[in-house]
Amino acid sequence: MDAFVLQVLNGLDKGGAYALIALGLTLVFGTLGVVNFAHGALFMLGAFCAVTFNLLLNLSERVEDPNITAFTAYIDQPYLETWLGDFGTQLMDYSVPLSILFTIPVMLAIGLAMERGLIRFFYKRSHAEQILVTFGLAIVLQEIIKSFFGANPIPVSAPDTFVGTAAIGSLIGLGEGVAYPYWRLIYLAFSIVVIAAVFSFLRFTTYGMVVRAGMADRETVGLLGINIQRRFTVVFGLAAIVAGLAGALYTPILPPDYHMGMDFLVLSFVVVVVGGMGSLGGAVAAGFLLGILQSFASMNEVKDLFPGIDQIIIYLVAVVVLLLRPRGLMGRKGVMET
Amino acid sequence: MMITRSPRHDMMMIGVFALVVLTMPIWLAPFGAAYPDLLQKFVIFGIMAVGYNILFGLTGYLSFGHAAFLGVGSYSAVWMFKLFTMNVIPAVIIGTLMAGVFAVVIGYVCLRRSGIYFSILTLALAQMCYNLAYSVLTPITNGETGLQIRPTDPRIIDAMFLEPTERVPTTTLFGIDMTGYGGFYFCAVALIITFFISVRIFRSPFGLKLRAIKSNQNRLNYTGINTRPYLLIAFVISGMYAGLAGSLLAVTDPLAGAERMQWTASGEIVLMTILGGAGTLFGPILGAWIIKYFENIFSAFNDGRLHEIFSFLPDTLESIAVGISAQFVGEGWHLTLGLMFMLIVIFLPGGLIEGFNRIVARLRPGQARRRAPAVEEKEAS
Amino acid sequence: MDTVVLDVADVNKNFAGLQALSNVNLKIKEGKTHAVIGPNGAGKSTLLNVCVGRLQPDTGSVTFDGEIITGKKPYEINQAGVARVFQTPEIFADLSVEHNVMVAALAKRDGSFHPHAFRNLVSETAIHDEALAVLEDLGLKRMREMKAESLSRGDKRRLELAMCLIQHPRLLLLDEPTAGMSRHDTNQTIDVLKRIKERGMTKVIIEHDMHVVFSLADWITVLAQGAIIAEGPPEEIRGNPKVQEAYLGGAHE
Amino acid sequence: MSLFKKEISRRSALKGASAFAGSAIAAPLVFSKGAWAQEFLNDPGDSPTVTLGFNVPQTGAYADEGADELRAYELAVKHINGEGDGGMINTMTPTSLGGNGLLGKRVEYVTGDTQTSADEARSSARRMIERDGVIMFSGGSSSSVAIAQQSLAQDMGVIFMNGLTHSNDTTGKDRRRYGFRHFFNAYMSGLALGPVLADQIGTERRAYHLTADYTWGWTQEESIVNTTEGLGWETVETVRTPLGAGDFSQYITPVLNSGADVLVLNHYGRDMVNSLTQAVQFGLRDREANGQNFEVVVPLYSRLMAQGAGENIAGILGTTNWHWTLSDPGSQAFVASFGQEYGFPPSQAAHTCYCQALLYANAVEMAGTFYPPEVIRALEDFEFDGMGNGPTLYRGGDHQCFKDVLVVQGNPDPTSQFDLLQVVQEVPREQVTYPVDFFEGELGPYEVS
Repeated sequence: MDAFVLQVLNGLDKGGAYALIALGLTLVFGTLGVVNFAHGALFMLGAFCAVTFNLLLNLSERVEDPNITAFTAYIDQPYLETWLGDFGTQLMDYSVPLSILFTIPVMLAIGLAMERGLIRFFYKRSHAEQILVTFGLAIVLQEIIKSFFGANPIPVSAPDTFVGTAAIGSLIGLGEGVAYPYWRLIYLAFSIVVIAAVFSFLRFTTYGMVVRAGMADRETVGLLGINIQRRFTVVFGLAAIVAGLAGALYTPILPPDYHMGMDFLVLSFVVVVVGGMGSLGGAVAAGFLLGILQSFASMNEVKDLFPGIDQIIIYLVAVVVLLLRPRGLMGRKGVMET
Repeated sequence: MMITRSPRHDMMMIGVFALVVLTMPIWLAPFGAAYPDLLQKFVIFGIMAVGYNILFGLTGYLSFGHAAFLGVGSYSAVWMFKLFTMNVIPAVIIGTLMAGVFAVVIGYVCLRRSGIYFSILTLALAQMCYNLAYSVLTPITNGETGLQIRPTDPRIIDAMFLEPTERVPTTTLFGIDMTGYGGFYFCAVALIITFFISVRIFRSPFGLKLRAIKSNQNRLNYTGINTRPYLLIAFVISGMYAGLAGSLLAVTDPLAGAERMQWTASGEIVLMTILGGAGTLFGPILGAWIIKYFENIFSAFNDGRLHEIFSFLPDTLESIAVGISAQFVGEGWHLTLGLMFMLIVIFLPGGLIEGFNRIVARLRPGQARRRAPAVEEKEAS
Repeated sequence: MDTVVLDVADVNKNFAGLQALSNVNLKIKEGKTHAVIGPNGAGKSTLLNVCVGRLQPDTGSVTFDGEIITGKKPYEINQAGVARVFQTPEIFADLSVEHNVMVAALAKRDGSFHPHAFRNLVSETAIHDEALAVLEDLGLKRMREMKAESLSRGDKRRLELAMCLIQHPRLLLLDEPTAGMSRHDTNQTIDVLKRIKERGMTKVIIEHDMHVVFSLADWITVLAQGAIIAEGPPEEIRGNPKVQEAYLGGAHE
Repeated sequence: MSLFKKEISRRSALKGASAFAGSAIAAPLVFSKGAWAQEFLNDPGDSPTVTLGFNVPQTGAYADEGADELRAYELAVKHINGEGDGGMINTMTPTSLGGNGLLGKRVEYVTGDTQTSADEARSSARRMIERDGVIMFSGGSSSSVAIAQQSLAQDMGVIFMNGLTHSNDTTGKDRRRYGFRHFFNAYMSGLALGPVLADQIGTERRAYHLTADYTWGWTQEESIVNTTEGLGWETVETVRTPLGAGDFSQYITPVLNSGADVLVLNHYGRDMVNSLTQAVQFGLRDREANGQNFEVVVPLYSRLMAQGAGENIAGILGTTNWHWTLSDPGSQAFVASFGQEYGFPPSQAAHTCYCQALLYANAVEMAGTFYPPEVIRALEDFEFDGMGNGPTLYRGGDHQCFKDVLVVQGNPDPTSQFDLLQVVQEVPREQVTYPVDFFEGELGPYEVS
């Protein structure tokens, strides 16, 4: 039972990340009709936003070490500590959650620049060309990051308060053994909040309603005289922010490196397709579903029955779902079938 | 539209193509690419791209799983070497056929869907093959290390005719060594034959119907054609091309690793095809050559080489030039590749072949209007 | 005696509570031109879709040439001898005009699949000549090498018609063959269809343009809200008050 | 093509090719009879230069490691050519190197990208051999790539000096006459780690293994299981994890309630960084099980990985081939000249690659020829000292180097990003030496036609 609960948590946590990435991907596809192979790179850029922000907070000056008097030793004194004292230290400790404030504008800018500078020229082009150009872009972005940060993963730590595990077992009446890292719980909660925010934005604002209408029938909405183009640009920015946030807060779980986007790219496409191309609810549902299935497939009991099942479970689910439900879990007819 | 060309024209075209391929060791020398390994890769990936083009170029079905067939071809070929003989003929035949069998199964499943759903199905099945080959199927694939030839392999047929040796034997074609230039010419002949077959397919009613599938599958249904068998045949043919390419990889270098089945390997084939021009006869081959050239030549540049290249410049300029260009070669060669994809798709949506056509059309303004397809017609928009 | 080519018997079709077709019975007679008219949303296109296998009826059956075709795939129904022109032209936009027609001719000759498919196209002279003849007939011959997508809307329709005609179908279904055409093009199309009629090809036409309907039809069926409200020769339908009411009622929607 | 007239060997094909390919690249391919009158592939002959090939990962997850390897090679070439401060040439004993190139020829080099893929590595290596005419090639950062290149070396008759490869197979069942490994292996890790583990965390332990699901992972798991069970440990479970799993949480949570009190991570590179980071996150280090502190062991460490895992490595035990803080003169000399050249200390990958280049060069000087069988004979059973890790033997029977192995521990209080590991113990060579026939394998012949 304990193991079961833990695997559900693992699955939800993983699923949160999958869902956030897939959400942006399917949003861009549904509104702009663009297959964005650079979406994984946006996730990676988000993670490096957190890294950069951390570096910024840690900007230091070289000062003489007052503790060593035998010879002149230097230590790095972060400016924040000099200026703000303990509060500065606190700020530095909270660099990952605070990086949200940095990630949102940066990712918005990147998203808008991408859409205006490149993607918009590809609305009318074939999916194959969209794939090629965005794939090229993904490589370029990745190589730029590599030339600044190297290929090695970069460790990022969660705030001290959230290091360690929460004894949720005793909370819900299970054994002491059921403990789960605080940061992963925060990530799960955060992903649910972001998903809810995106959904309510689309459902309750007029802006979002236009976008949703556009997803359903682009031509008609265009005919209504609404400048759908500008709104779609914003949608792209929104997708970039969601992917970026997913990446930024994931850094304490997975030390980021320049290649992480590619690793998530295939996975997020599988999630989107299993959910149904262009279906937001489908992407979220499929994200959590695949996360949980992956967790269960990795359990020793399951692996003993089907050796190697954890290697292929995601793909196996994709094949089965697509054969049973031609358009994924919640897909609409006619989307991306030609 | 120049799908129909006179057979004489086609034979001339194939003749020129054969000449170009067979003389590669000469005309590639100034580019630093005339050494057996790269020449072999050029022709082998040429075959791969020609085959992929039969599926993607003609029907528009974007498969992300062709690397799996490449891998199956390689593994089968190496097993033939290990079990029976180092002669390449059985290996190539069995490699191609095994890939065909896999293609029938995978194609039958995947072709139940179209569009991106088809792409993801192929991707999923191919990734399953890769992941299993890497881990659970290690007894068959030798996992991470890759399947290798060992002196102790049985080689039943060879054992009957040849003296056993201590060293690891090399692949041969009735005594001709297949790992060097011999292998290149063997693969080149295979490329010419497969190119010829591809031309025949392009020019046939079958090819025409495949194009019709790409253009409007719905109409085709109401025109009395069941598209499924056509698609399956195209899928299997291109899968067998991939299997042939895979077995030739094993012929020229008898080692088969799981990584050549990964989705990135499939992606590379897609990029080759689109880069050169999907749906054109030469485009995919050209794309394959360019990507392989970049991968092998650009990645081998280092600072020392760059300093030699820019040594004609004054010292300060030289170091600036080296500093800038070092970002694009050696460890930065991926950046060049990414930029190249973007530039070509942005400015030459039909691939490089379209670029050639534009240039030729500009050079011959009088004929441009009537005979736009100078090198070759770009069929798809 | 007129033989019945197509027999639609008691067909019902329901879309999420909306009765698109209710108890439709239709007999199409050999060699006749049969028009189906009715206001928008009357179920005309649904009826055609049921006939060609795109939709399956909830109940009832469609018999073609004595054989039940409900449940068959579109390509099987086409192979049996039913060709269809769509409301918006469905052509092979990337292929040349003559290749569009040749695909149809090859499909007719080779069936669903035949080893002929691996011959060289150049040697298919008979098919090519036939294609040119049909194109000439429809006035498209001089455009034969153009890409189909570059044709005008009217020419695209004619091309689609050519693709159907080269198959010599026993039954030709036309979904608004003149919609969106200029008067001139419409008249030309009427001429073509009349010529086809002279050759004895059975046709079903769905049409809004009464000028077209009354110039071509031997028999008219009027659909409204999924049900047949009237049936008869043109002159009878013209005076039928129920029909007028249905159309007027439709105009209010 | 006249090439098909009669049965031809690869060499004459190459010769023919260079004859008609002509110009640009012909120079290194010209064949002439050397002093030993043997004909062999890529004989530099009378050319004033000789070319070495350095094949390292420049793209992909190990790109940083590859970059460091390349730096080391460049430094080694400088030192062999008599430039710079000479580095380990000054400390190596015995040495035949005089800082005047190789047999009087100036050393040049070409580079390539293995992309950490056996196919690409072989492709790149063949470019070096076939086009650039290298007499030796070296490098790499994973075992499959090393094994693939080593078998290519045997086929082509060009010596390959392994870079970073830790699998038992490299000098075990896949050993080759033309391949040499300076790096230690998983089995030696186990032998070295065992006593230290017993010493530091006791003999009453229950271990849970997470293992990368491919050959290297399996050999390491096997070696560590054997050693620890010899100590009296119990192995609770061994679980295989897919390569590049990213998030390992689903493999880590079952550890919590398994009754184990040690987690062994048989992972390398990014997998190790991720699994370790996440294991620590799940509070494994803060737990107590069976009345003891829960411990995590990472049998193979590298500084770059430690850097990736950050503060999570504090106090975690593992082994490494070499570390820049070693105080022997050889290590000091190397660190000094590397640091001077690049401004930071070298990694163990850099060290092993630097040594390999020097060892090859030295063997050539000892043999007095580039003829590979003679060079191989010079390297086989070569005893030397002064290159870090104390007295070292290049064993002839399997081409494995035997030297001291370092057991290290993550530094709980690092002063810089290079100060992440501290050496717990230098396990002497005798303790990690195993019989030559412990693993079965065939080196193959000296002469390849």
